[in-house]
Parts: sequence; structure tokens; C-alpha cells
Amino acid sequence: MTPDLMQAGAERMQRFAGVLPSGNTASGGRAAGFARPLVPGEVDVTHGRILYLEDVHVAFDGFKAINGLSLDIAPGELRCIIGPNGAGKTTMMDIITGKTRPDRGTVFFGSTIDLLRHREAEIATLGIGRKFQKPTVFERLSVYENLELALATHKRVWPSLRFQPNGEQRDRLAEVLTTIHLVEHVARTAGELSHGQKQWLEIGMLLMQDPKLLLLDEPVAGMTDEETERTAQLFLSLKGRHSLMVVEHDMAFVRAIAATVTVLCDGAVLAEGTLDEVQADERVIEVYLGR
Amino acid sequence: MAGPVQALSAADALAVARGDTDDRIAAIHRLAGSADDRATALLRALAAESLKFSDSQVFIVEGERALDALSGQPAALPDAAEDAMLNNRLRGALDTALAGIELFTAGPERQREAARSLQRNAFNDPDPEGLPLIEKALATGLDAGARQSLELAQAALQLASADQAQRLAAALKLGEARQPIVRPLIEERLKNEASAEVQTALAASLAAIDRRVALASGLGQAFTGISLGSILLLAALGLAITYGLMGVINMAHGELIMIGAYATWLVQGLFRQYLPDWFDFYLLLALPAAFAASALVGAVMERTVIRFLYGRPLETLLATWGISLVLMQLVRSLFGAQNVAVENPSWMSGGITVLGSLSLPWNRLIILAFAAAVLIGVSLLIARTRLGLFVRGVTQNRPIAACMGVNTARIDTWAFALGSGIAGLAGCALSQIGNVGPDLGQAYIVDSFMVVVLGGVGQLAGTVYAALGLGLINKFIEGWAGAVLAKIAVLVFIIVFIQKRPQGIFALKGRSVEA
Amino acid sequence: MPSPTTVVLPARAPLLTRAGWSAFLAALLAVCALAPVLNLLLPAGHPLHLSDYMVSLVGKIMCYAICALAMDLIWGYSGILSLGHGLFFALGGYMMGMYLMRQIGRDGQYQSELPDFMVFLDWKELPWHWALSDSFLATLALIVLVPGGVAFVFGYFAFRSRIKGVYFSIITQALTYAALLLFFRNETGFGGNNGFTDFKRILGVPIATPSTRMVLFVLTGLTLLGCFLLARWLVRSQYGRVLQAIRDAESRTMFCGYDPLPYKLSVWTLSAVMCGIAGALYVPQVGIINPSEMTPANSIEIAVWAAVGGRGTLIGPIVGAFLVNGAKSWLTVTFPEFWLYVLGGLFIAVTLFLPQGVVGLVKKLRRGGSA
Amino acid sequence: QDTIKVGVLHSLSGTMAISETVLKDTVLMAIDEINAKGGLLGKKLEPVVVDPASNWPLFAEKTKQLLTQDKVAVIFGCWTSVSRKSVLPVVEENNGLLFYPVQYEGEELSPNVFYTGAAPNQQAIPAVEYLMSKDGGSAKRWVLLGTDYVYPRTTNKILRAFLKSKGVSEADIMEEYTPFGHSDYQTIIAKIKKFAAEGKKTAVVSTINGDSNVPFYKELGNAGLSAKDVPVVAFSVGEEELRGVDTKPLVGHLAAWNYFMSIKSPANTAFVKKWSDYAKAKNIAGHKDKPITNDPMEATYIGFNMWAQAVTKAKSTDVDKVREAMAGQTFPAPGGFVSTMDKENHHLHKPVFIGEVRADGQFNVVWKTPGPVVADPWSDYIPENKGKKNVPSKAAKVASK
Amino acid sequence: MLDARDIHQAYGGSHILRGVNLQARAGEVTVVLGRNGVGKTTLLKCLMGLVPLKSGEVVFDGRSVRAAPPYARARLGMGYVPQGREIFARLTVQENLQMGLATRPLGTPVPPQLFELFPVLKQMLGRRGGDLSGGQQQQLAIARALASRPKLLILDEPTEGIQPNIIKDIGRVIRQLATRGLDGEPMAIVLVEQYYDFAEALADRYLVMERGEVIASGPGSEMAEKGVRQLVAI
Ligand SMILES: Nc1ncnc2c1ncn2[C@@H]1O[C@H](COP(=O)(O)OP(=O)(O)OP(=O)(O)O)[C@@H](O)[C@H]1O
Ligand SMILES: Nc1ncnc2c1ncn2[C@@H]1O[C@H](COP(=O)(O)OP(=O)(O)OP(=O)(O)O)[C@@H](O)[C@H]1O
Ligand SMILES: NC(N)=O
Ligand SMILES: [Mg+2]
Ligand SMILES: [Mg+2]
Repeated sequence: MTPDLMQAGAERMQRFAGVLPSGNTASGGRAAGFARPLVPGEVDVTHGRILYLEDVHVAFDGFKAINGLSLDIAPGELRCIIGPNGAGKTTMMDIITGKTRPDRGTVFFGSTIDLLRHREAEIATLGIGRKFQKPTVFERLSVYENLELALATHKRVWPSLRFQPNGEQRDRLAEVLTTIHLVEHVARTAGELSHGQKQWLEIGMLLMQDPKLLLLDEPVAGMTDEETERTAQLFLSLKGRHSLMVVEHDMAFVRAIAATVTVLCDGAVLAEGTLDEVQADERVIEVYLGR
Repeated sequence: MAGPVQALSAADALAVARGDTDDRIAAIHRLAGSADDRATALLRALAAESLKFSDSQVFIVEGERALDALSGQPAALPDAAEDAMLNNRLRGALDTALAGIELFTAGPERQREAARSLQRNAFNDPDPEGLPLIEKALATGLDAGARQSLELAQAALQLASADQAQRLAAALKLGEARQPIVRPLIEERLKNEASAEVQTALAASLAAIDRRVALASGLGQAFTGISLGSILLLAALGLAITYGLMGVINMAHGELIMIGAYATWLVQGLFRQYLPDWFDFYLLLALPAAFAASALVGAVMERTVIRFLYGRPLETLLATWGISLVLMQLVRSLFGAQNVAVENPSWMSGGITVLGSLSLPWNRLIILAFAAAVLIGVSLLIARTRLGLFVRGVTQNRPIAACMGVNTARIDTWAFALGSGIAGLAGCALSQIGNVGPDLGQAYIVDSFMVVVLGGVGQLAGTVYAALGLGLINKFIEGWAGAVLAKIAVLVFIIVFIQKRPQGIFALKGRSVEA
Repeated sequence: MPSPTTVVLPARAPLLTRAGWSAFLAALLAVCALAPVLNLLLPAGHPLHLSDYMVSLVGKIMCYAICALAMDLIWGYSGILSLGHGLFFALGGYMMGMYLMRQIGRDGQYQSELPDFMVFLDWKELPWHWALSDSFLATLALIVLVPGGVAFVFGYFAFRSRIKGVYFSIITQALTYAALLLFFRNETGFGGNNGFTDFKRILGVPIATPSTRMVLFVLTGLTLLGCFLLARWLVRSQYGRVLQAIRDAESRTMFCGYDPLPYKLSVWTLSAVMCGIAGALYVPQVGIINPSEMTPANSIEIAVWAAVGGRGTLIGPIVGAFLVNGAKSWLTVTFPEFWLYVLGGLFIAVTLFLPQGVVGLVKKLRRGGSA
Repeated sequence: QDTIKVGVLHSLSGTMAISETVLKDTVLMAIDEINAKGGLLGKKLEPVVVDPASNWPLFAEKTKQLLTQDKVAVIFGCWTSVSRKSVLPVVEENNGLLFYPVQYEGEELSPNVFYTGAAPNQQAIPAVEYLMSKDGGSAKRWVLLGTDYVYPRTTNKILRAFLKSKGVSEADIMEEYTPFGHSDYQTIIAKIKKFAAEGKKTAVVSTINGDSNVPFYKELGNAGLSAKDVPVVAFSVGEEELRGVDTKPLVGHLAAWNYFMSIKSPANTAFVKKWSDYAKAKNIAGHKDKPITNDPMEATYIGFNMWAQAVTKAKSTDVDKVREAMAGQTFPAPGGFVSTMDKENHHLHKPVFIGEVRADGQFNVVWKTPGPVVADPWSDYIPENKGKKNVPSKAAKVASK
Repeated sequence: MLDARDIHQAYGGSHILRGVNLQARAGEVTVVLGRNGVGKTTLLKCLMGLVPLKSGEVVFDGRSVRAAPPYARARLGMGYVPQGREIFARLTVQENLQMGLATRPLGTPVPPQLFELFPVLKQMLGRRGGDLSGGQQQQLAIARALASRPKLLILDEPTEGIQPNIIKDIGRVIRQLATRGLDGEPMAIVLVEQYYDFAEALADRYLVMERGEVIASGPGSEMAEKGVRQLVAI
């Protein structure tokens, strides 16, 4: 499914939102008129939600890291998540990407894909990409190889034996390399890059992967203000075609990109709204922003 | 002191010392009955294999001197004098004969032994001719333990008595025997017994014995399992430090154990040569020596090779493999390819018998306790001391630990020496139960790694569980499937277990693992 | 944004460079033409004569080299250290050995259809697992299927359970150790610790003749070269890069959408099959197969060859196998009492001074020379 | 060419070095001795020592090298049966000559090998007969205990058949095996104790391989199973193996061999002295302080001297000629008998001694066969051997042509 | 306090630092700025002795530490907060702090001020360092460096991943440490920071790096007028 289709689906959803009777219908809450054949592996966003978490709980040795978290993200949306250290932001991403199993709760990708039933690799192929808080790249491969590996293509064994990037893919590689400012470093081993360069490389890998939903854990940490701005631009250009969930502590950056901000605290949503609304919220100031 | 007239003649003495076994046994019985001091001394000497004879004379050798067996006076030993040989049959006959004598004359300790020997004979080969002797002994003021043994012996002999009452009493008495050795006796009787009453008594006794035996063998199995576990643990503890904590895949760990064992052997040799009276205490010096020797070798290894390989664990495998080859060959060159003998001090020989038939060897019990002591020491060291903390910190992040002010190189050397030293202690312990030879280490290296890994690398508690678990499983299966299948089963168990717990028993969970 | 065309992307390297191909062809020529000529056609006294002893020695080492190559595929490129590759080698060898035992026919000591060891240990008929052993074709299939099958099943469960690192190494060691004990038992029906010896024929042809030996030698050489090309092709492909990615950061690879299981399993099984084939070629050349091939130390040695030569370079393990085994053969004769010092010293020195193995040194020298 | 090369093929490293190293030195001593007398056929003997490192395929490789590269006239070597099996095809193919000095399970007879160790009937069967005798304790029940490999398995098979022929029932035989290198005998000793307690006089026949013996005997001693109760007769335990054991608790346990160091005979006194002097002179680790001789050393020594005599007789080192000259060779063995090489079967005629362990690690000979026993490598107790002649077959040679 | 002169450094072939000079005085915060990959972290590692110098001199407290290993520098009173946190993942928070006390005599307690500064650490004393959230780890790393009461504190992007209100606290603390230290003595502080506003607010002196060279430096008060923000943004 292309982003335009997603967009179309979301719009249709919006249009009919008021018209449709709410509550239970014969087809389990879903109007029969909107039924359509499901393509396996395709994300069904007809309900206007590309990601949907409800009442998720995780505890580590009794410590409740995620405590009744509910959250959803619309197709094409750029959502910022902020919250104090230890609020559970990274853990939430771990849950979405299959790294951590929640104790209970619901996590859906679109309205049909139950993420809790899939493993990490499957979730990635379904179209969820992630940038880690601590930059993780393939340290012993070159910058080029890192990007090539991330390239959206078949990820199975047989195709990988014969894979050669075609012209279009090579163009895309070149384009991303330029975007992340690593053109000069293309042949270097990724392990030798500086911290910030690794951050960029990881973002580049995510771009190559071309996922429907991008999860970005503190993408601008360690970047200069100018680069932060560039990143903001980049994300804004992705918005609409992709859905993004960005965790950041840099308020300037959040201001630059965010329409909606969700504040997490102690494993649950504390507040949600525009940045201004949130910044005005006493509780948010108390636990997070400070005076 | 001149003996009574009827006593020992030269012919008798010679008859005991040489000739056909049958004749010698007859002569032994004759002399035993004579109640003559010289005869007793002669028999004792024979049992101790310190009897020599020439064509016409028999000598008792006492250290440097020889005594004439007849007179008890010092005598010159002719060059041609031959040893009076013993075989097992003669030993048995001598045992009975001496027991008969000692029962009346010796102190309680020897009395008990003599009584036990008579009891064993009675069970083995019930011969009613022995009854009068036993009854005579029972009539005297015997040591209580000896009495119990003799009563059992008496019962065994009376089991076939013609008197039903006696048979009944015997049958009941035998129920108290805690050895399976009486089973065949009772079973045999049961087959031929006419009286129903005696039959019931026999059956009851049999059941009582069976219960005891089952209990003993169950406990015995548990003990052997724990004992094996303690040995695995000892062998693995050093590795738990050098590998578990420091991440060095130390293929020379076995050789460090071996060095500890050789150090023990050397100390033992020194004691034998210079302090023979203190021989029983050689282990007290051998322990620190073994620790020091292995620790020193470990420290040298660390300083010269290992320290250049931190962060490249797989390379340590290759280098330490090379070191192990060199160490083994070095020991071969120095001490020879063959095994060397390490004797147990007397307090580690033999064992205690519990529940009648279960004997727990001292060396195993002591090693068990020793393993526990080393374990406690190591875990305190790692968890509670600064050295332990530094070792853990340094192995996790060497440069940052250095930035905290830790002299990482020194800590590495200490830690590696410590792990090696513990391997040396294990070697000292293992020398008490098995081979000491250049290959000693090879026998333990695979098991040690399995234990450490199964427990979860870096998890001391896991190592303990793994060692004891493997020991118990191994011995339990060995009980009914044999040693070979047991070993295979244990290996298969490890493979399957790791499927369930891919990080060992005590796997760390959470993010800290990946960090 | 600058136009993408200005970006120079690194070109994919060819399978072999021109020099590489020449070297490869030279090796091919040496194995297929030179060796047979020098061995069979030159008279024994000729200075260039290649002795039978050398033929069997080199033949044997080439089998080891295949193992080292297989080890490098999974260890060097995929980060999976197997301490159980001796098992696959032995399994391949046993499959071949069974066939060779059957080829003895009634020429054994007891003139029985049964192999000798079965006769004197009182077997009355061939056990079921010998059923296919009289067919050469079936044997060829089993040489691939048995080690491959064992590896596949074992690997499937192990990789599915996400067993990694030393945990994996240790269970492979447990596996080969268990197999060793199993094969040791006479009841298992593989001749106990003596294994199989005294082969007489292969495909009806007497086995102990120079020409049969030469055929086996050439076959082994071709297999080695073939395995090398195959391995080279694999590691150059995207597949090889995914393997390396899994090696370096498995979870990151998963978040890129690659499921590590099929990758690991396929390379693991392939590596086992290569070892099995090496074992099958080894047995007729050395004339014996027994459980000692499954001792943990033997498997560790395979890893040692790869490390000495240089891990993560395909030529390295081959060099390593030749170097270590050649040294061993030579030293056990020239310094029978001291050779372990030399060999042990070699291992230590390589790790300390040549972290990239011997091949790494050569590369460094070459780079140093050109710089 | 002014030397005759003699191959020495004993493991000097690896697991078998424990046993084999000393055999290498025995050969070297014998070579020195002959050379001191001027050598053979006017040439000096030159040893070619190699280390097959307890690695069986390496044994084959080394043999090939010795025969084809070094062109040795004869090889003295091997200990384990598997090493011999590995070497055999190479020796046969190249028509070499191997002297094998260790007791083994039989079931083999190669024209290219001379077996100077015992066949089962020269060791195992007499030992069991002794234990059945009154002096041996009239054992009625039997534990056949061994390391799990071919020699113990075959020996025990022969013994089982033998015991059966003597009227021992299946229920009175217990057979147990342990893996190589087994070091924990607690369970097995408990089992033996139980088995022994359940019936008549029990004896243990041990074919436990070298390395496991120390733990076995230590456990035996500590468990209080004395020789009086349950005697153990061993076939692989000699003076060298007991070196590593505290023998005091083991007094009275038995071993069966064709030679003991304690045998009193002028030949043996000379042999022991020769060895002691040699060990001191060559600074042989272990033996320089405590020289020890044992059965395989004697077998090596006999074999070597017989070969030297045969060469002298044949006036050549040619294998076929030496083989012929070997038939019927005699040599005054250190064991005190005159050893004779059988005219046909390539084995020695050997007396069998039963020794009891003494407190000093030596053996008291408590019984011996009246005279030398002729080897029966194809034991009659194995049904398939019925009618098989104890003559090396040429089948092997024919097939490889 | 610290005087690094003409430092050159190279990884393998590539020249990373070219003649960098840096002084840090007690009571002052010296801020190092520069884009990604210009060599800031490398410079700090040179100061700590984690990477060897190609040439140049480092003088601390009046004596040359050019050849001293990192632990010796730590014992002389240099504290380091590395980039990327680098806490001891499998040690507990408590043990991490004790590692920080390595240069102090056995039994020295963790300065209680640290827990006032980072209350979350107090709650999590028994948790493994690696299980903490990213920001918590960063706080731990700072606390760990302070535990030994160093004379010179080297911080490599200490605000990375930390929530805003704690960043403000950290800012206050750095200021306070510079002037008063943990126990009254003024401390020298070297701070690498990407967060410009934060850096500017703290800087007593600043250094801007570009491709391994210092391209600008001066007192912190002049940063705005010299257009340092633009310099970093090139
Ligand atoms: N495996 C674990 N064991 C114990 N506690 C854990 C584990 N994983 C996470 N936690 C705790 O869960 C809480 C949430 O952590 P998480 O990393 O999700 O926070 P975060 O919101 O990403 O914080 P930050 O902004 O600092 O990155 C923290 O208090 C952390 O200490
Ligand atoms: N181990 C290494 N080997 C080779 N080059 C390296 C190594 N570490 C860093 N570099 C290179 O040195 C240069 C400086 O790196 P450094 O980490 O000092 O940058 P930095 O200024 O701290 O950047 P950032 O702001 O991204 O942290 C970078 O180009 C980097 O690629
Ligand atoms: N021949 C033997 N003892 O293996
Ligand atoms: Mg986080
Ligand atoms: Mg940096």
C-alpha cells in the first residue's frame, strides 16, 4: 500500500466518521459497507489508526515500567513523545517492535495486525522501522554496506544470494548518503564514525528501509543545533507519507516538528495536546520541564 | 621369655611360613588354638608380611632387626632368607585365627575389629564349628560393639540349628543386621524352613533388611551425586573467575589444575623425605603451595599473553590452547609422562559406615567440605570485596574502569592469578581421588566449561547449581543405565536444557545484558 | 541538495580478481595435472618425483582445509563458533566407511558377509542403519544428508531458541562428545573405538594403489577449490553481508527485517555438509575412521586452523590448515619430544603478533610494501 | 648405507604418552645395547623416533613415512589396538614389519606383525582359572568390569563363554563398562558391593584402561572392599600404573601378566639393572629416581632381541627373510623363561604369572603356569573362530593387489 | 589546573587532532564546541589518556601526565563523564558509584549531595546500571565521576538524553561545582556540549573546533558577540 492510498483511506475514514452509526453492528463494529479484501501483510488503516496501543502493562521484577499505557497514531502523523527519564518511552518502543513482550495489553498495527503475535523481523518487514536511543549500526561493515542492508527488498535467504541493487536503488542510496552527510565516509567502517555520525547513519538506514511507521528514539541527541534543524526539516518532509513517532528531550526540536505531543510519565500518558498546551500543564512542568 | 613346653616348634613355624596353602592353613589353625604368645606373634608377623624363613629357621623382621620366631631373641638374618608369601586365602584364614585370639586379649578397638571379622566370616561361610569360640567370647566381658557383631555372627551360625527356638531367635536377631550380606543366608533358610513361625520371622527380617538397604542405597546415590557435584564445582570455580568474570576462554584451565596437583605431589615428596613424622599433615602445606604455584603460572600467563587479548575472547581460546600444550609437555619433560603417586594422608583414607552398608569415604567427605569452603570464600570475595567489585567492573568496561582510577592491569593480573590459584586448589583436592599425570587437566576441562556455561556465564550461584545438578543427574542415571549412557544422557540434558534457558540457569534478563 | 549523480558508490567487487583467478587456475592445474604426473609418471628416484607419502599427506591436509573453510564460514563470517564440527566430519567419514566396509565383502578375516568386528562381537545380521551401505549412490547421498540432517535439526532448535555465543559453542561440544561416547559403544554398531579399518576396495577398485590414491587426491583438491569458490560467492553476496550483520548485531539485523534463523541455519547446515564431504574424502585416504575424530579437542583444532590462518578471509583457513598440520607432520618426526613446545608457541605467537592470522600478516606486509 | 634404521612408533604426547613413552626408551636402550656390541650385520642401528601423539590417523601417516621415506627395517610400536588397526593396512601394503608389545584381544593375525604381548588365553583365562581355584578364593560370582572399548568387550566376551563352559550361570555374571577417562567409580563400587553381598564369593575381572585405574583403586580402597572380600584381578594394571596409587589399601588385589618386575631370576635382575642404569644415564624423568619395569617393556625387549637374532640369522633385514628367520626364535626372557616365537602364529609362547599387589607397589607372584602357554589369537571361545587356524592369512595381501 | 599544548592525534592513518591547545582553570567552565566528528571526544580521551598522543604535552596540576595511564590521572584528581554514558551495565547503581570511589580509601561513603542532585539514583540503588533508562544512566555517569570529588571534571555531552528540568539542575550544579566544588574547593571543568544555549550560559571560556583544529576561542562572555553559534553551524 502506498502512502497515498493510506492517506486516501484515512480521509475516507474521516469523512464517514460522522455518518456511520456507532456501536456494535452485525459485523462486529465494522460497517459491512467498508469491508474490503485484506491483503495479507498489508496494513489496514481504514479506521484511521496506524498504531494502536491499549492498556499495556510491563513490569520488570515488580517495577512497573509501563502501566496501563494507551496511545494511538494516525497514518501520516508526526507524533512527539516526551516525558521524564524512565517514563517508559524506550520500553514502549521495545514493545511495539517486539523486543519486549508486555504482560498484558493490546498492540495493533493498523486494525488487523496484532503486533504481539509477530517477531522482531516480521514486524520490521511489516513496515515499522526504528532508531535506537543509543546509535546501533553494523560496526564492522562499511557505511555503504550498512545502508544497502537496510534497503527495502526481500529479506529472505534465496533472494539475498542474487541481490544486486538496481539503478533506482543505487540512486536512492546516493540520495540518502547525501542527506545524512556521509558521502565522504561511504567506504569507512561504521565503527570508526563519531557518535553523531552514527546517529545520522542510523537515520539513513531507516530511510533506506522506507517503513510506514518510523520510531525514533532521541534522534538529535548529540547533534549541533544546526543539524537538529536539518533533522527537523527531514522529518517534516517525511510526515504525511510516513507516520513518525519521535521521542526527544530537546524542546526546540519538538517545537519545530510537532503538531501533537504526548507526555508519558510513570508508564502512562500524563498529558496530550499541542506543545503549547502541554508546556502550560502544571503537572508536566512539575515532573518534566521544570520552572 | 621362654614359652611353655607344648608351644611352638620349628616344624610348626616352618609349616606356617612355607609350603602348600592347605597345609599352611591347617598349621595356622593349629597354632591359633595353642594360645601361645610366640605362636601369636608369629601369626601376627605373617599377617603383617614381616616373616622370613630359611631352610631351618623362621624370622620375624622388625624394622632393621630380625628375631628368631621360636625364641624371640635377635638373630642374624641369612642372605638366603625368603619372604613368607601370603595370598588372599591365607589372609582370610589368618584373619579368623587372629580374631579368635584377639577377642579375648586385645583392647576394645581391636576387639570390635576382630568381632567384625568373625561376623563377616560367619555370614560369608557359616560354619557351625565356629560357634563354641563365639559363645565363649560372648560369655566374657566384651566391648558392646563387639558383642553386637558377635551376636549377629552367632545368629548366622544358629540359623541352621536343629532347635526351632534357636532358629527363631536367630531369625529375629538377623533382622537387626543392616548389611545385605545376610540376605542370601536368610533366603536360603527360608527355602528349607519347615516351621511357619520361623518363616514369618525370617520374612520380617528380610523385609527389614531390604528397607534398610533401599534407604542406604538411595542415600548413597544422593551422596555420590553430591560428591561428584562438589568435584565438578571445585574444578569449575577457578574457571568461573577466569572465564565467567574475565571472559578469557581459558583452555589451559585444566593445566592449572594439573599444576596444583603436581605441587601437592612435590610437597608430599618433601614431607616424605624431610618430615616423615609429619607426613599426615602435608596437605596443610600442599594447599597453599598448590594455590601459589598455579597462581604464579596464571599471573605469568596473564602478564605475558592474556593481557594483550582482552576484548578478543576467541583469540584467548587459541592462545591458551597453545599454552596448555606447552604446559603439558613441560610437565612431561620435567616429571615424566607417567602418573605420579599422591598418597592420601591417613585421615583421608577409608571411610565411615552409616546405615550398615553405606560407606562414605573420608576423602570425598572432606573434599565436599573443602569445595563448600572454597565456594564461600570465592563468593564473598567477588560479591563483598573491593577486589571483586573491581574485577567485575574492569571486565565489563576496561577503559572506563581505568578512568575511575582502577589500575586495570594490576586487577587483571590479580584476578587471573586468583582464578588460577583456585584451579590449583582444585588440583590439590583432585590429587586425593584420582590420577596425577600430565593429562590430568584434559579430563576436567570440558566438564568445567559445561558447568560454568550451564550455570550462566558470570553467575557463581549458577555454577553451583549446575555442578550439583549435573552430579546428581549423572549418578542417578548411572545407577540404572550404566556409566556410559549416563554420561551421554547428561550431555543430551545439557543440550536440551540450554534450549529452554539459552543463557544458562541464572540468565541475566533485561537490557543490561545487551549493554 | 546536491545531485545524487555526484556520489560515487563503491562498486561490487568481482568474485575473484584477475590475479585471484590466475592463482586459482594455477592451483587447479597443480592438483589435476601436475601432481598426478609428478607422482605417477616420474620414477621414484627422480628429484621431482612426488612421493606417495606426500600425496597422502597433502590429500589428508586438503580434507582438513575443507573443514577449516567450513569453520570460517560459520565462525569468521557468521560469528558462530562451533566446537562440534568434528562430529560432521566424522559422520561423513562413517558413511563412507560403512560403504568401504561392505566393499570388503568376504575378504575379511572371517570370510563373512558381515564386517569383521560384527562377527567377533556376535552380530548375526546387519543392523538397520547399515541398510543402504552397500550402494555407492546411497552412500553419496548419505554423506550429504546425514551430517546435513543432524546439523539442520540441531541448528533449527538451537537457533530458534536463540542460543548464541559460548552457549552455542558448548552445546555443540556436548553434542560431539555425546556422539563420541555413543559411537564408542560396541552396541551402536560402528565398530566401537576401533571404528573401521582395513578397507580393500572402492567401487570395486583396489583402494591401496597409487592410481586410486591419485584419483582421490584430485577429487579432494577439486572439492577444496570448489568449496572455496562457493564460499567466496556466498560471502560476497548480500547473503554474506547479512551473515556478518547478524554476527555483529543480531538484534539490529532483526529490526532491519531479516529473520536470522534461516540465514544461520542455512550457513550452519552448509558448513556441516562441507565437513561431512571432507570426512568422506578423508576416510579412504587415511584408511581409518573411528570415534576419536569426535573428541572435543579435534573440533577445537579445526577452529585453531582457521584462527591461525586468519578468520574472515577465506584463504586464511586453508593456509592455516596446511601450516598447522604440515608443521605437526614435520615436527613430530624432527622433534618428537619437543614439537608441542613449538606448536604451542606458534599458537601463542600468532594470537599475539598476528591478530589477523598469517594471511593478515601477508596483507599487512603487502600494504606496507606498497605504501 | 652403513646403518640399519629402526622405527619407533610410540606416542610421546597425548593420552597414551603415560604408557607408551617408556617403551620408546626401552627400544632405545636395546638399540644402544646392540650397537655397543657392534651392531647388526656389521652396521650400526639407527633409531627413527616419531611421535604419533595418541592420534590414530597420525599413526598410519607416521608408519607410511617410516616405511616409505625413512625405509626402516622394522617398526616397534603401538599400544592401543586401535592404533595397531590403523597401522596395519599400511604395514601390509608396504610389506613392513611391526612388533606389537601389548596384551590385546586377539582376533587378528597379520603376516607383517609379531605380537609379543599376550593373547587372551595367555592372560585372561589363566587369571580366571586361578580365581576359581581354591587358592584363588574359589570365586563363584563374577564382575566383568571394563572401559568401554574393543579390548575389554572382546576379552569379556571370551571370558563369559569360558565361565559358561565352567558352569557359571548368567545370573552370577555382572558386566559393567565405563567411558574412557572415567574418574568417578563411586556408583560402580557400590554396585559391586551390592552384587557381592547378594551371593557367594565374588571376584572382579578388571579390564579398566590405564587412566581410570587410579580413581578406581582409590575408591576401592576407601570403600573398604579389601582383596579378602572381593579380589580384583586386572589385565591392564602393572607396576607403571601402580606408580600413581597408594597401594597400601590394595594389598592382595591381583594382576595377571607374563612378567613382573619382582620376578626373581638372574635374567630379570640383569634386565632391571640395565634399565635402571640406562634411565639414570639418560636422565629419564620419573625413572631416574624410581626405575620400574613392566610387562610391555619386557615384551618390547624380547621382541627387539628376537628381531636382532633373526636378522643375524637371515643375514639380511629383508622383511620376508626376517619373517622366516623369526619362526622358532628363542630368547632368555627377563621373566625367567626361555621365550619362543611360535613357528606359525607370530605370537610368543609365554608363561602366565598371577601377582598380588604388595604395599610397595610391586607384585608377589602367587601363581604361575607350569610352562609357557601357546597363544590362541583366534580364541575358541568365540564361535566364529571354530576351525580357524592360528596362521596369518595372506588374504589381506591378495585383496590389495 | 590543566594545560594541554599542541596536541596531535591520529587513528591509524587519519589525522584527527592537529595542534589543539586547551587550558582549564579551577573555578572556570571551559566549553568545547564543534560539529559532529570534529574531534571533541578524541580530545577529551587524550586528556584522560585513553588514546595515545602523537605529540604534544598535557600538564595537570603542575606536572606532566603525558605518559601517565588513565588510572594515574584519575588518582591525581581528574574525573571523566564519557560520551554515551558507558556505565557498568551489570553492576548495580550502588556498585557503579563505588567504582567511582576507586581512588578513595576503602569505606569512603558516596557524597550525599549526589543523591540530592539525582534523587532517582537513590531509589534505584539496587538496580543494574544497564537496566536504567538512557537519561537515568547519564545521571549515574555524572554522579559516578563526582563521587571521587575530582579537581578537574571532564564532561562529554552530559545533557544528552536528559529531561529538561534535570538539565537545568545540571547546569546549576556545574556552575556551583566550578565555584565551590563538592566541598568548597573550586573545580576546573571541561565541558563538551552541542546544546548551544546551555553551553553559552555556562561558559567561562570557550573553544570551537573544526576538523581537529581550534578555530576560535575566548572568554565565554564574548560568545554571542563573536557569533560562535554561527561558527558551529557552518
Ligand atoms: N530490564 C529492566 N529491568 C529493570 N528495570 C527496567 C528494565 N528496563 C527498563 N527498566 C526501567 O523502566 C523504566 C522505563 O525505562 P525506559 O528506558 O523506557 O525510559 P525512557 O522513558 O526511555 O527514559 P529516557 O528518557 O531516560 O530514555 C526505567 O525506570 C528503567 O529503569
Ligand atoms: N576508533 C576510531 N578509529 C578511526 N577513526 C575514529 C575512531 N574514533 C573516531 N574516529 C574518527 O575521528 C573523528 C573525530 O571523532 P570524535 O568522536 O572525536 O568526534 P566528536 O567531535 O566527538 O563528534 P560527535 O559530536 O559526533 O561526538 C571522526 O571523524 C571519527 O570518524
Ligand atoms: N590392546 C589394548 N590393551 O588395547
Ligand atoms: Mg529512553
Ligand atoms: Mg563526541
